[in-house]
Formats: sequence, structure tokens, C-alpha cells
Amino acid sequence: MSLSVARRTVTTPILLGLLLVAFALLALVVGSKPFNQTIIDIFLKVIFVVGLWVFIGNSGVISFGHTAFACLGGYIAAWTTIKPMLKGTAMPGLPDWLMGMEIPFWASAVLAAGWAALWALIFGAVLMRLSGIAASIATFAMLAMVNSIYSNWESVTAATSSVVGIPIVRSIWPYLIAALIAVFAAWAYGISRHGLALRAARDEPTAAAASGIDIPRARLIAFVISGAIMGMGGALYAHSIGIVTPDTFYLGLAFITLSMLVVGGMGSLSGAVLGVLILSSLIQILRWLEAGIEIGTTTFALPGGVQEIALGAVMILILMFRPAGIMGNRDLSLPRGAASDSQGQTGPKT
Amino acid sequence: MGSLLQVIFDAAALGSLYALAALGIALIFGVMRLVNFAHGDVIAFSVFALLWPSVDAVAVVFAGNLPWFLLIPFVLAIGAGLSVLSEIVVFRRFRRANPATMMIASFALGFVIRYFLLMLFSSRPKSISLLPALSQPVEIMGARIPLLQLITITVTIAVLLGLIAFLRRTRFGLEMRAAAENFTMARMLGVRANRVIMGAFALSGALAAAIALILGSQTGTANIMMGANVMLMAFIATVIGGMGSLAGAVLAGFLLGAVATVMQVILPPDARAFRDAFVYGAVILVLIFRPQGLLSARGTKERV
Amino acid sequence: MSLLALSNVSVRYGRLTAVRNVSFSMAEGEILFITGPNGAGKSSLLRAIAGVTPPAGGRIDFEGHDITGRSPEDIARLGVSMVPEGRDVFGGLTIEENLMVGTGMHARERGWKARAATELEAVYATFPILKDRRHTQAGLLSGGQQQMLVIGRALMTHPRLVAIDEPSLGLAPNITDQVYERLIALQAERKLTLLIVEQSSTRAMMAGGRMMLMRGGEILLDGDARALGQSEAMQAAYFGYGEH
Amino acid sequence: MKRLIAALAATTCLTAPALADDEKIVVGFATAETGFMQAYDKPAQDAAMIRIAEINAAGGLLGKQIEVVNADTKTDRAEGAKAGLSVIDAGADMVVVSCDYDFGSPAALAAESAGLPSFFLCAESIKAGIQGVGPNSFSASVLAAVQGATMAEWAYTKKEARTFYRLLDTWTEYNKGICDGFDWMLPRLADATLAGEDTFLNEDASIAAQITRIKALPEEPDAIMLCTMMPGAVSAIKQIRAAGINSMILNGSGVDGSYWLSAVPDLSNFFVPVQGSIYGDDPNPEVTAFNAKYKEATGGDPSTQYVYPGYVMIDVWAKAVERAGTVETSAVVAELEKMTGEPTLFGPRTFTSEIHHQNQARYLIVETNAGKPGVVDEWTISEAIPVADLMK
Repeated sequence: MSLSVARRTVTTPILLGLLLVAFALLALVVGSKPFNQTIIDIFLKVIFVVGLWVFIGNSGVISFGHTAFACLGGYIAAWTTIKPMLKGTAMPGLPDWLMGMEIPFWASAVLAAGWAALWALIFGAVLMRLSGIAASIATFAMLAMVNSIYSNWESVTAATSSVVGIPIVRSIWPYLIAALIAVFAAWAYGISRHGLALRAARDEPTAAAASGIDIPRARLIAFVISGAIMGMGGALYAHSIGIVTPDTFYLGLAFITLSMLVVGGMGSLSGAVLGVLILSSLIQILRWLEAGIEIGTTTFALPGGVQEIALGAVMILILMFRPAGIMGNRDLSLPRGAASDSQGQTGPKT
Repeated sequence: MGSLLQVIFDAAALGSLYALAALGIALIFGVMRLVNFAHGDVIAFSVFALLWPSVDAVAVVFAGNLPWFLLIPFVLAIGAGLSVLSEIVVFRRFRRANPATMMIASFALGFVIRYFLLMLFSSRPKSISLLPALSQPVEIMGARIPLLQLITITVTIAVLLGLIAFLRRTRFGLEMRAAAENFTMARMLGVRANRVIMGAFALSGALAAAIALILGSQTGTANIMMGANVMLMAFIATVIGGMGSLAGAVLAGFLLGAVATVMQVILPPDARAFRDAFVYGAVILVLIFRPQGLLSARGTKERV
Repeated sequence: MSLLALSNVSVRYGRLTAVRNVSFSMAEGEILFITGPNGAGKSSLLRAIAGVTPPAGGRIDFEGHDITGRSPEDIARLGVSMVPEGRDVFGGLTIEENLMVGTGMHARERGWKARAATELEAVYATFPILKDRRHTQAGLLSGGQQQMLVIGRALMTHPRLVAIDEPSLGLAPNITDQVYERLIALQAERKLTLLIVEQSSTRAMMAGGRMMLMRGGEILLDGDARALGQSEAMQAAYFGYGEH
Repeated sequence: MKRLIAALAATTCLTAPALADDEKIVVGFATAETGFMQAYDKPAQDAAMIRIAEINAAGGLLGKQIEVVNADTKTDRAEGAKAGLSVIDAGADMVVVSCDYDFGSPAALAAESAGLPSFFLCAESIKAGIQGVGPNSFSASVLAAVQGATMAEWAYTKKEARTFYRLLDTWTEYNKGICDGFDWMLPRLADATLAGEDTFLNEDASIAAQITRIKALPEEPDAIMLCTMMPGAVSAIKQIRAAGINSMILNGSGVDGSYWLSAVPDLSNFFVPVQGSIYGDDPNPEVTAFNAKYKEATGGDPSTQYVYPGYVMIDVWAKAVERAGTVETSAVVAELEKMTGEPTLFGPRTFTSEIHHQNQARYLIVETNAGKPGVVDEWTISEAIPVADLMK
């Protein structure tokens, strides 16, 4: 069964992947450093939002806490890639073996994924019994706890101060590859036995429990995988700007990623990816307008601060007209695939 | 002895703030299952309404110069008005949406309000002298307590009593309680949905404004982010109190204030910075052992 | 003139059609039982009448007013009182508060307070147990008492039509007997129009009146409860014999 | 398509096209034009623009006019990195970054990796320089630790304060820096004691519990070292005074300004170290003249002393460029590192190859008495705080 499901649905990650590659090529063609950085930023958001989707989309439980895993990942990058000498002054409390460690950025991303997954397992074992709003608030409490600890553990995290010296990676390809890995991993999880079971539990909790699905366990698996993706994203985020601080990975990031997921449509992987691409593009366009666009000889510019107001208003409007998000519950697929698959895929409920 | 009394007062004053905010959130959650993330921004807006828009560092006071008996109703009306407006313009269209969509919409609305304030006033916190007479200390049984703290506690108790009387003794209150428990059933008994929801928003907004007054006179600052922290604590209080249970929200609000205050007192200096981590840890524990909340509202089924 | 008239009413949830082109009417003072197996669309039909789930097609008239797509509160205010399945009491409110919720709709009329008080006494007279426990939280009542409460609550609104979904669900037979006894007595006393949904036809046969059988979202049979209950056609229709 | 690419290339707000033009010198401002930091970056940037205008009016730098390019960081770290790259792309010879170390460092790191010198507008952490960003990074302000140390030594010497209470807001590095300087100084003051210490968070709605702890002391401390910043500072000060504690309150420069004093009517016994006075009573009349110039340029008086570092920054950098005869990074940095007690409008400035920051500086002491702030003294700490102590 899983092979046929894989064949039937693989067009979705492939199409999404091609879209991401197109963005990377655009950056290449434009060739401007700031634009390159903009695309890197978009890829990082894709990683975060896809990571969120693995848990939220499949379980239906809103989590405010996932940026905690990005935080854990970001500090792994700090702990393992900064030159030992710098580390000694900024974070003198690190154990010797960690102090001496200096690994390439991709290894730190892998390690970050593992470390975040480990903590997702520990937190998840406790939290996954909860449902609904209690689970949401508990994940928020988890985030606040992690944030409070990282903001104050002077000797190991340098507290609220920015940790610098993380090697900056300005090439776009590692971020593209990581985003592709996230998309394909999320897809593979979605069609796996565990993913199907979790979605069944989301839609029909009573029936799923009756048919022997252990819901907390199914959620835990999703939590760990999404934690790993967030951890990887956190480490790469650190490498993209060269610094980490705890408040980078706090409510601001939590809300913007959650908004992208919901606006895109948390019911489908395509919704997660498109939510990022659409909102990021919108933000970028609004920034151009704010900076001023020359029309003929006059410059037309929005007053500063309008960008955020417009973004909020557009988000409200999108949700007003498409409460299930832009994609509803549909996934991107080729027209033929969509026809053969029409039974299982319902249109957006409005 | 005096210092123990002082700790009790400190805890009660902080708890009062959280309880008032939690009540505002629970009221709206009760009638429409909306977790309103714009609440904190309504708090900030209510304070900024006292000032003229200006990006200078010095605050240009506008309504803030009113005598107290005009100033207080003015601020309450601003909070209630903004809250009702947000219902009419935004939330009314989300009645049938799922909680996640509503929540993100409320967050987006808060974002709009916040950046609107930012554009008008810049991010620099503005100083205001709000009800300055309240900054004097008073002596009670050996404890010197800021008058404001005393007033905060008194006001909270008065608001709570007033709200209880309103909910128990008036027809509108009865309809609101019924709607909070089972909205559809209440409508089938002829309870007008829009009126009840607008009533809840108005009350919630007025509560936000009350917090704005207290925070404003306590801190002497109008700051765009001033509502955020109180709001987060209030959410937690609402959930661990039992979503939809007004009494639970109040109880949990006081409890959170007490826990935070006591932690500050008993933790050794090195651990004090981690106070919030302990508080949030306690929150997780409460949720694990009582996921339905301390006082779960009977018959409140969550629509998820 | 009929009190309630449905023509070609359909109810859909997404792609699922729960009620398909149903038409019927009820005269004032009539008792109508709707029976049928689980999933027949009975509750959906009641929800459509009450305005909770607006019909996807067709038209509903009450006393000559088109109430299709009107809000539940408007329909309630016209005199349709709904007692949904599962005894939705307001658990945190006291019995008396539960009873009073629905009286608010008359608050604009003169003398409503006095009338509400009379009404309350009348409900207490019918269900004395409610009076004894009037200040108890409704959530603490037994199933039978809750059933009495929701019926009493519906009566408090001064309805023309009371629609009750499965009054016997989850009740012991002797309690059900009590509930029905009161219902029928009330109907006679107040000239109420009663629309009762029950899964089994037994109650309808015992109580008498008109009965309709629903299955698969459609009305299959309509006639006198006692006569219909005994017929072969009823059995066949209920269980769906001879359809394949 | 070409137009689209051109539009994309101008992805962040550039006010000047990218040109490698030898006829002018370009200063790139990667600072916040919107968001939270805007209120802090803009005044210092305005002051920097005044100095640039003065230099240009006097014939420019090395005979060339100084041009300015801007990019908005939107008070966001990721945007900060982009803004840094933008101004570098636009040909900046020197990159000015956001006032705060946390928000400025992404752009400063971008400058560092492009081999360009960078200046933080007014960061007061040792990391805003060699120790954090790299060998080409500088800050125009004075270390937060110097402020804490200045207040402690001055209060001890001039006000005979002996018992101190340390109240730290753990919100930012700046706050901790003030208290670190205080901690460094305290043991150097004979018979001065720490009566107690506590922490709070800037956004705490109430610091009642912390105040209760102070009041539980057998005796009110002579001075409270309050290591915090806006907006929490006003709240803390107000609550301390409302609780009836009248000890002298010592602060960092972050609470300078009279704009907030209305919130705490008749505040007294309150002391702030400043680099220059915005109150029109600076001992150096040129500062008052600058204030007038600032008002002319921006339409308002300086609201805090954080305007001044922007002016100092361009001043010292321009001198270094003039002396080096080039804008080439290593030559400019070498000239900057030769500066010892270099006179500026706001006190002497020193940079070394070890530290690109002021670990000892002359401060004016502003006392607020009955709600009126005014300069009462000036003080330079008796010894510079060693780099090793700053890095702990």
C-alpha cells in the first residue's frame, strides 16, 4: 500500500521542491547579496513552517512551543562551530569536550536535529497526553521555560547576550538542500503508517482510539520528527546571520511561523510551503513599496510601518475568505493526479 | 510579621492584575471559543488613547489631563469601544471558523493595532503621570504599602463582585452565562447571539482598560508592549483555571501572581533569574494533572 | 392553515446529504412522531427547523412566515422551542436559572416578569422535583430530572411548537413513562403542537397520534401511529428490506 | 525581465545606486528606520549626519564629499544582516550599525567579513568591537560597566555612600554590564558594603516582591544601584519611591532624559552619568551649541545623551581617515587604534589594538532634584577597567 500511496502523492513534494529550486535560481540570476539573503531567509522559514506542519498539520494540535526546538538547535551551532578560543570567553561553563569541538556547519545542523529531537522526546513524553487548548498552552509553557533558561544560564548560553563567531554561510545551496530535506521528510512522514494514524486520530479521535491507535504515542512521533526539523532550522538560522540570542527564537518567530502555516493552510504540506512563499513575497513587496517605487519621475512610497499593518490586514482578509487557509486541505499535484485522487481530497470548507 | 503581610499584599496585587486580564480572556473564550491575542494590544491602546499622536520623546498629553471621574470612564469606554469594534469588523466574520484560524486572526489584529500605535507614537515608551495621587505609601499593621497596590486589590475585588452581581442578578448576565456554557442551546432559547457576544467584548475591553489604568499608574509608562506580558500570564491562568470557567480564571490568576511572588521571595539569588522557568514548570505540572483545568466548566466541550 | 410546513427541504454537511427533499406539514395541536433508524436524518431535520443548520435547499414556513435560513434566536422568538438530543442543560446554572434563560425573549413585552413567574410555577407544578431542587446546579441532576428540566425550559418560552429529540435516550423505561405521561398531559392542557423524534416506534404506538418514518434522509411512511406501527410495510421500511 | 531583476536587486531600501566611485566616500547606515530600535537609532544617526554635513561643508574628507546610503534593519536580526549586505553592495567604505549590540551585530558581521570597518552607533557592550564582531569593529559610546563603576566610585567619594543595594534587571546585556562595572568597583572602595541584591525583569508588571526585600533590611541602604533601562526603569523607580524608599538611586545612562520625569513627580536623590548634557548646562559651551544645531536640523531638542555618540563616531572616524590618507580598512583601523585621549566634544576618546571601546571615560553626573535634572559634577573612574574583567 505505502508504495502505491508514495507513487500517487510524490508529485506534491516534487512540485514544491521545484518551486524552491526556482526561488534559488531566481536568487542566482539576480545576483545581489541582499536578495540572496532574502531567499535564504525564506528557505529557513520553509524549514520552520514545514517542521511545524509535521506536528500541527497531522495532529491538529496547535503548538506555540516549537521555536523552543529551533532555539536548542541554534545553540548547538554556537556550541559546536565557534572557535574554541572565542567560546572560552563567551561561554566559559561549557564542558571541555564541547569547548574543544569545532565542526563544519552541516554537521552542526545534523547534531542540532538530533539534540532537538531528544528534547522533543523528553518534553513530548510528558505533554502529548494533553489535547486541545491545554496542549497548546503547555507547549507555550515549554517554550517559555526553555527561553527563560537560555536567557539566564550565563556560563553556557551567555544569557541574553548575542553569541557571535558562528561561521556565516552565505551560499544559498545548503539552505535549499535543507529545505528540500524538510519537505521530503514531512511528506514521507505524512504518508507513513504513523502519519496516517495520526491524521485519522485528528479527524475521528474516538474511532481512532477504538481501532487501537495509541494517540499520545502517534503524536509523540510527530513531535519528535518536527522537533528535529526545527532543530536543524535553528542551527542553519544561526549560520545564516552568525549570531544567536534566545529572544530570536521566542514569540516573534513562533507567531510569524504559525501565521504562515495557518494562512497557507495547515491541512496540507503544500499549504505550509506556499504559506511561507506567499507571505514572504508579500512582505518583500510591501518593503519595496515602503522604500519607494519610482513611477516616472515621482517616487511613490508608503509611510514607514505601513508594511506590518498591511501584512496583518491581508492575513485577516485571507482568513476571512479562506478560513482553512489558501490551500484549504488540498495538496499541489498534477492535474491527472488530482483527478484520480479526487475521492480522498475534499475542497476547502468555507 | 510586617514583611509576611507585605508578601501577601504583593502577591494579591500581582494576582489581581492577572485575574482581571484572565477574566477578560475567559469571557470571550466562553461565548465564542476565541483565544483573543489582541487583548494585550487593547490594553496598550487604552493607555495611548490618553496621549496625542506624536513621535517625540516627550508625551503630549491629551485626555490624560481629565479629572479622575472623567478619565476613568473615558479609558474604560475606549477599551470597550475598541474591543466591540474588533468584534464587528473582524471577529464576526470568523464565527464559524475553527479556533486556530480565529486565534491567528486575533493575533493579526493585535499586530495591526500594535504597529498602528508604533506608527503614531514611535517605539519609545512614553511617560505619563496617571492618577499621581496613588503613588503614596500607606501604613497598615507595620507594612508600608503603596496606595496603588491597595487600590488595585480593592478595585479587583470590586470588579469581581460587580461582575458576579451582573452575571447572577441581571437577565443579560444570565444569558451570557448560558451562552458561555452552550452557545447553540442558548440561541435556541431566543438568546440573541450578537448582543451577547458584543456584551462579552465590551466587558472584556473594559477590563483591559482597567488593567491599562492600573499598569499605567503603577509604571508611569505607556509602552506599546505593555499588555503583552500580562496577557500571556492571563492566557495561562485562563487555561489552568479551566477554559470557559470565569471563577477558575480568577482563581488561577491569583494563584499565578502568588506563585511568581513567592518564588521571588524564596528562591536563592542565583536561581531568582530563573523564576519564570519555575513558574512555567509549575504550569506544565498543573496541566498534566488537571488538563481540564482547576475548575472545569461543566458542559463546556471544546470545539477543536 | 398548517402551523409548520416544510417543502423539499434538504440538509447537507459538506458532501454528505443528511436530509433529502423532505416535505410535510403539521396542524396546530397535532402530535407528530418521527421515527427511523440511526442516521436517518431525523436530528438533522430538527436542527434545520430550529435554524441551527440552515437547509441547503427547500423552504420552511412557520405560521405563514418563511423561516428558511433565519437565525435560531429568531425562530425561537417566533414560537418554536427545541429540546435537542442529549439533554443540553446549562450545567453550571441552577435549575431556576436554566428555566429563566428562555424568558428573556419576552422582556420587551409588558408584564413579562409576572407572566414568567406564573409560568415558572406552572412548570414546578408539572415537575415538583424541580421545585424542590430549584437552587441546585443543573449538572448535578439525574438523567430523568435533566430531561424534565429541558422540557420545562422549553415550555417557559411560551412556545407554539415544541420539538423534542429522543426524550427517552438513556433513561430507564419507568422514567421515560413518567416523562411521556407529563408530555401528553401538557399537550392536552396547553393545546401544544408536539414534534417528537424517537428511534423506536414503540412510544409512538403507545402515545398515539401521527407518525412518520425516516430512512436515508427521506420520509418513507406517514400515517396514524398505531395503524402504521403494526404494519408489515413499517418493518420493511425500517430495516430496509426489499430495497436491493 | 530585466526590469524585474533590477527591482529585485534593489531589494532593500537603497537611496543611492551601487557605484564604485573614487570621487566620493560612502558611509552606509544599516540602522533601524522602523520598529522598536528606530527611536534609539534615529537620534544618533541625526547627530552623525550633522557631523557629516559639517565635514562636507568644510570641503569634505580627503577632498571628497561624504555620501550616505541607508538600509532599514526593521529592528530584526535577519533583516539586519540583509541591510548590512545592502549598504556594502552600495559601495559603503564604512558601515554604521544599529545602536544595540544584539540588533547591530548581524550587519557588523557582514561588514567584518567584507573587510570593512563598522561602528555601532551607541552599543555599550565590550562585544561591540574586537571581542564580539572582530578586529575592524568599533563602538562610538562608552562601556556600560564604566557607568556602573563611575556611579559607585562617585557616590562613595562625593556622597559618602557606604551601603549599596544592587537591583539588576536581567533583560539585557546592557543592564548586566552596568552591574558588572559596579561589582568590579565595589571591592575597591574601602568599607563599602553590599547590603543586598535582587533581580527582576524589565517587563515585570510589578516589582513589589523585590521592594519588599529592600524594606526588610534593618536599615535603608545609602544607595541603590539600579541596573535597568527603559521602559522598565520608570516603573521600577516609581515603585521604589511609592514604597517610601528614599535612598539615592544610581543609574546607567539609559535613563537619561527629562521626557519621563512626569511619571515620577518630584523625583529627588537620583543620579545619572552622561557624556554630555542635554539640559543646556554642559560645562563645555560647544555642547550647548551642538544642541542648538541639532534642534535646527531635526526640529527637536536632543531627548537623551544617546544623540552624542553618533557625532563622536563620525568625528573620530573622519580624523582617522584624514590621518591615514585613505579609507582603506587596515590603515583607518590603525589610525583609530593610535588615538589616546583624543579630544572630542564629549570627552576624550581612546582606542587600542586590544579594545575598540571606552573602558574609562569622563562622565558628567546629572542629579535630579525635585523633578529637575541638572549637571552637578563630573567624574572619571580612577583606573580603567581591565579588558579581562570586562570579558568575564
